[in-house]
Amino acid sequence: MSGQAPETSKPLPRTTPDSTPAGDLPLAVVGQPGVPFVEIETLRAREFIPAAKEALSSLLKEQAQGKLIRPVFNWAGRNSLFPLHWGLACCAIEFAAAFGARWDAERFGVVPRSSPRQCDLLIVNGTVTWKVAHKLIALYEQMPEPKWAIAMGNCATGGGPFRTAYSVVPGVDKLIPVDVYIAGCPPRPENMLDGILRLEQLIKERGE
Amino acid sequence: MTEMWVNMGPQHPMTHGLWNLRVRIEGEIIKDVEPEMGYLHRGIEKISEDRHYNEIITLMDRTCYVAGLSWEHLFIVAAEQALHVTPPERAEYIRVMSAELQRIASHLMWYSAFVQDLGLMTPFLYGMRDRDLILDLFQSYTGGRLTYEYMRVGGVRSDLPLGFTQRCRQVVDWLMDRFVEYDQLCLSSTIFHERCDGLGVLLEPEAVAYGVTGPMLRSAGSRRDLRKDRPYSVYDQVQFDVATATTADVTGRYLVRMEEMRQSVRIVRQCLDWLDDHPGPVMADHLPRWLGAPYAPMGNESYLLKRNYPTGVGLSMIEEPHGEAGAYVVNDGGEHPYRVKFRSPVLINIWAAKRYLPGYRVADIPPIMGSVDVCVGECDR
Amino acid sequence: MDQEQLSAGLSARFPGKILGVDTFPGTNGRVRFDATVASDLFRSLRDDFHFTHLTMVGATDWIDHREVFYVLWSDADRRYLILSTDLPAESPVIASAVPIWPSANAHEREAWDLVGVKFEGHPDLRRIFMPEGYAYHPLLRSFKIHEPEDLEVKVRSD
Amino acid sequence: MSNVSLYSVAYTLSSVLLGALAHLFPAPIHGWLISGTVVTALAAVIFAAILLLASMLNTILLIWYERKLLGRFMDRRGAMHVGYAGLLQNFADGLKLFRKDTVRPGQADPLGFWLSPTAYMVTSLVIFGLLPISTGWNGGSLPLTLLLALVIFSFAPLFIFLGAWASNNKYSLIGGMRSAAQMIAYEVPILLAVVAVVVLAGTFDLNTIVLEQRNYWFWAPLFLALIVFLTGMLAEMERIPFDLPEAEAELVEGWNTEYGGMLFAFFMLADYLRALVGSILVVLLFLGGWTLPSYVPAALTSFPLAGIVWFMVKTYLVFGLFVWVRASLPRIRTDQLLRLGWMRMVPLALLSVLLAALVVLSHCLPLIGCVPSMGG
Amino acid sequence: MSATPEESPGREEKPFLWVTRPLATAAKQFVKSLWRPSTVVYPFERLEDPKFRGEVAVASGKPIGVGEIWDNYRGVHALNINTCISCNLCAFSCPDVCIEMVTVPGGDPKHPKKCPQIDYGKCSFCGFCSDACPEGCLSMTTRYELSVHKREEMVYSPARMFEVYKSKLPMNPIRVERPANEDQILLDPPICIGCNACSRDCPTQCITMLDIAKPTAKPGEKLPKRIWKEPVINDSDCVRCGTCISVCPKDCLFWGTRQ
Repeated sequence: MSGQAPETSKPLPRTTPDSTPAGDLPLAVVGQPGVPFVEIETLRAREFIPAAKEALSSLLKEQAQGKLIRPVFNWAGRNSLFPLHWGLACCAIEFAAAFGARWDAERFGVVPRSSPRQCDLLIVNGTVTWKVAHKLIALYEQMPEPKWAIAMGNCATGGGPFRTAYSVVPGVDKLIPVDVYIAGCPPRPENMLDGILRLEQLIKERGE
Repeated sequence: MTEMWVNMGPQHPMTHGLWNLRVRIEGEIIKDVEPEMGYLHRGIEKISEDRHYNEIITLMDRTCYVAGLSWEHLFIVAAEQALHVTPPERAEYIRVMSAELQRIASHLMWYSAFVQDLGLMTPFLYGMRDRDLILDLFQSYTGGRLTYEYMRVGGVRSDLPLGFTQRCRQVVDWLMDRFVEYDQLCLSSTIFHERCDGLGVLLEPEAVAYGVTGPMLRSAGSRRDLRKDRPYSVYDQVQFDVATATTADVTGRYLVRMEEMRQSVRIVRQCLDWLDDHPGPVMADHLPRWLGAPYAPMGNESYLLKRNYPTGVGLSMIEEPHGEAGAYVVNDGGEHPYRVKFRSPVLINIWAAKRYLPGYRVADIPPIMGSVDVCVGECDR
Repeated sequence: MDQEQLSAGLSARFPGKILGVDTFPGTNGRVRFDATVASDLFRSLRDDFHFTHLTMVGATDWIDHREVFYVLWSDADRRYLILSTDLPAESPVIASAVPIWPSANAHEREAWDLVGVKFEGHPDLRRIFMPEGYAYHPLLRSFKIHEPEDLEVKVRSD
Repeated sequence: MSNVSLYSVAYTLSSVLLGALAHLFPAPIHGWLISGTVVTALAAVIFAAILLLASMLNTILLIWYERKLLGRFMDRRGAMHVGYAGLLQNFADGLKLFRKDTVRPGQADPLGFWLSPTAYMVTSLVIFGLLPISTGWNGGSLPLTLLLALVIFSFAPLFIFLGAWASNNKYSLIGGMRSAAQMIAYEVPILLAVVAVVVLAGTFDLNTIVLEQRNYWFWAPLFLALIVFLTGMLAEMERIPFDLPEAEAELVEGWNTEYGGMLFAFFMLADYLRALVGSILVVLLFLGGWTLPSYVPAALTSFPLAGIVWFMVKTYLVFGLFVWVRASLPRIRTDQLLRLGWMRMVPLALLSVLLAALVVLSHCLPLIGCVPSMGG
Repeated sequence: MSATPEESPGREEKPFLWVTRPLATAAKQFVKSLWRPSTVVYPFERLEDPKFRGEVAVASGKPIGVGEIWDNYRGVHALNINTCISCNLCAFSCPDVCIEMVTVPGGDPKHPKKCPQIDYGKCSFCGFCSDACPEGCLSMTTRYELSVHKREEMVYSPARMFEVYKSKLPMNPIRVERPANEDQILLDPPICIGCNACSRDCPTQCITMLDIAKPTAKPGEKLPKRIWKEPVINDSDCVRCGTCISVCPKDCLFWGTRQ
């Protein structure tokens, strides 16, 4: 089901210090004050990124090898970025405002879709807590290749004002690969549009 | 048809934020719901214990990101009570005006989200467009669009800029016309009534028992409004009516919020008139050195020991756009508050979903939850 | 009903269990009571004194003891009332207010989650904000917040 | 009115192509290549290709049109930076979706998952081939074209349900079930409204129905039927206010939640193709097809391909009506749609059938007994 | 018991197809926005452009102005390195601890000149630093575009903020209100050993060490070991940065009000 983290059935290796509460507590328990209680290993980010790269490169080899075709697909890809319709926190309000009448992000072909299957851009617009980190990664994995991620606002970039809190992921780049960071707390809608334009520039430069 | 549990959230267009509504459905009928919160728990109460009073204000804007100034007001009232500080009257008027403008902005945000839940696409953009005008006003005197950092213990950051009152009057006049348009798009449409009448009914005794407050309670006929019942700041100086409805359903909540926006415009106009006539200071005469965050929050150990500042406990309950918000600030005489506890109206209003959701259809969840006006930031804190 | 009447009425009903009624600006006072009579006191406040709304339940960790406070609202008086009681830090247990005011449900779960106060008789005392199985009560003073630079986060290999 | 028909264009192209090709080959093959059978076969292929191209281009143009129009209703601009005024935006979207990975969820049923978008797309295309756009500009002109088109039109919920069930997602399943359930709400009123038209025209052949409107367009006597047909078409196309199967607010993306990449593009294109077909049907049945009223100056109707031009203008205007409705009305619930269909639209449609009969009778009153000769 | 959907008080039968009013309202807006919707075509037009600075025009069909309010926006900081006095106030007042004082060329070896370096990945744009700056050298401009490819590019060094300053963007003109009677730095004379640390480190050089009379020792009493000087603070020059308090080895300086 969309929006649901996959069930982690098998126990995964723990990498926590000795002060872990003993016994067979559930997976989420490991950790002590200051140490995240969700292990990144369980999130499969490690295996995921090389696999994704491989898939992407093979895709490009097969489909868009010609010098004529690749720029066309590149043009198409960068001009039609569908972000995931997902509001996390404060930045989501500015994210919504950017789709409002005054800024109208649809001018650039940016149309939010609710299902991750139809998206190619994950805009992390707000504070990511350890409780939602699983779901974030699951959503990112559910998006088909090629895909990009934008960390919008300071909470997504590095935890923001809440980075000292016990429940907040200090930067979403610990969980997923991020292409563009947007500073601001929250960023103005113009700033967000600027980030999207910068991502388009980046895609153009990379020639993906 | 067998029963099944459906997870609506944390990524779901209905939730407008990070929370999860587990729904047990049989066919299209809701049998049971289980709200799950905490996906946006950012430990604001814990961080506050490590910050100066004025620095907590930056957190308040982010606690409720659609009603930042209301939450600043909430905290400031409690902190001033705990710290025994009295602000000048002009600052109080500015605060009330800001809070009422913020109420309009928050209700416009609610309107946008709510009509989107109904499938109405156009008013969403109208609501966001008109809300931007209020945010422009905020930007003109606070410097921020969404996070204002405007109120301070003992006053406000700066006085209003020249010509502000004139501009503000223009904007609220224009908004009054827009409210008519909103009603035309919603109330005049039969489909709106078909979708909203008689949905999510929560009658008054139950609403009281479940702790539901704000427009949800007033839509059930209760006249409970803290601005009238227990006036804080200068709410006893301004005239306004409490908006109520009798239907206790989604339409009733819509009507209450629309009327509240009109009443807020009324309050804003009174405040603007007062502010025009009464120039004066907007910051208290004297504050303890360590209270002002911009003013070098410094001191060494022996200074802290030497200082003998009175302790106190502050409790403030204010009528926030979503309901009754509360702050409980314990001042143990230190530079940081010893404990800050907030009451979020949204948490309780969502909690009561166990009462008002079962029996309706899956298609009714978005309008009902939309009429609750969810702001997860303040719910999870 | 003003503060004196309330104080007198409560003291008459619960002799020796009301430890004091402090004045608190803007409210009917702050009643300090003995936690052993919590359930009866709540019932009496709701039925005899018409405090129909329970607005807030919270807890404070004072290291040597934990304080639980309740904020009540009376529609008749249009005033708040603060209840406060001290629990020992070793076993912070108090009777739940859910049977009297259903709205206490979420508040008490929050107090259990963040401060670790147990409410006996609560129908569903689980964590509300932190994930189930989290080992700490973060709002205790002994739980120190950290700088994120200290975090041992396994960054992806890329 | 020009005499060029779609088939004659295809046939000419085919014979020219084959004639040029035949010169490269020796006599026996040369003779076979320019024989009637081969030319006809290639003409059919070219014919289909032209239809496909035209329908796809029109669909993409329709999406652009809707985006721009919706933008204006919402006080904003819509797509404008990709190509002139955003005209290339939908091509970019399509190419991007073509390049994207097509993911099938692990527990989805492969056959249903792949089949349903394809079948959805193909059925929509088939109807497009059946509809006349101007005199001679249609694929097949059968005596019962209208019925056939409506039958194929109503296949879609089955494929939606198939795809929704196959993708093994609760939201999809609910969306698919809603799609199947709401079908019974709108099919009956639509058919009754069509019956009113048929009574007036006396035929099921779309060409003839258009020609029967030479004196007056059918919307004038059959205004009620037009309303019923428009409402039913909105439900048939699953557009707001009847887009319950993909109700975004409660079911994430409805039945296409699990579809991404090219399959999603198929669904999207077929959706708009169906919208185009629906608008065309409205124009054909009620708005006089490619004809213009007789008081219109002849200069407006005499230029080449004038029929097609006016036809497209009418179609886009009708679609603009759908967009207008989408911009201003909220979504309704399944049970309300059923109530609307059976309690309001069916009586209205029956009334309009009665009206149509009365109109026919009023024509025939002077000469009783000539009713059978009214039909074309 | 909560009422069931059927018996709710607000339910009444209404004609179903009555949808003309919303259709008319949408059409009205359509006609209004045909000529000019209220969209700002962002990369080509900006809200801070002069043409949007006129009246507050709010309807579509007119330019969407935000009035003369733009300059108050809190964006990227501009730093005038030349007037910075290294008082640390900005770093102290930052609630998010995103300001680090880094050494810049221009100071003498004993007192290196330190200017703020801001990490915009942490900054919450609250404006506390520019409010606190006593010299007005750190202020916030209206620049808001801050998207980068790499996290490290978000750290703005003093030199980079000086470039922002030199680009002459509109500065934040808000006058921040301070309490009329601010606390001053007071001295607890018996503890002072006259070590000169405060005077040495004072960024505004407003502390002078003045001789004081040396008391005569009574028989049997040992005089405390101190240099017989005492700091005297010139209140009009003092920026109340508290550097002296933090360097004082004996904690004899403190905040207070002079009676």
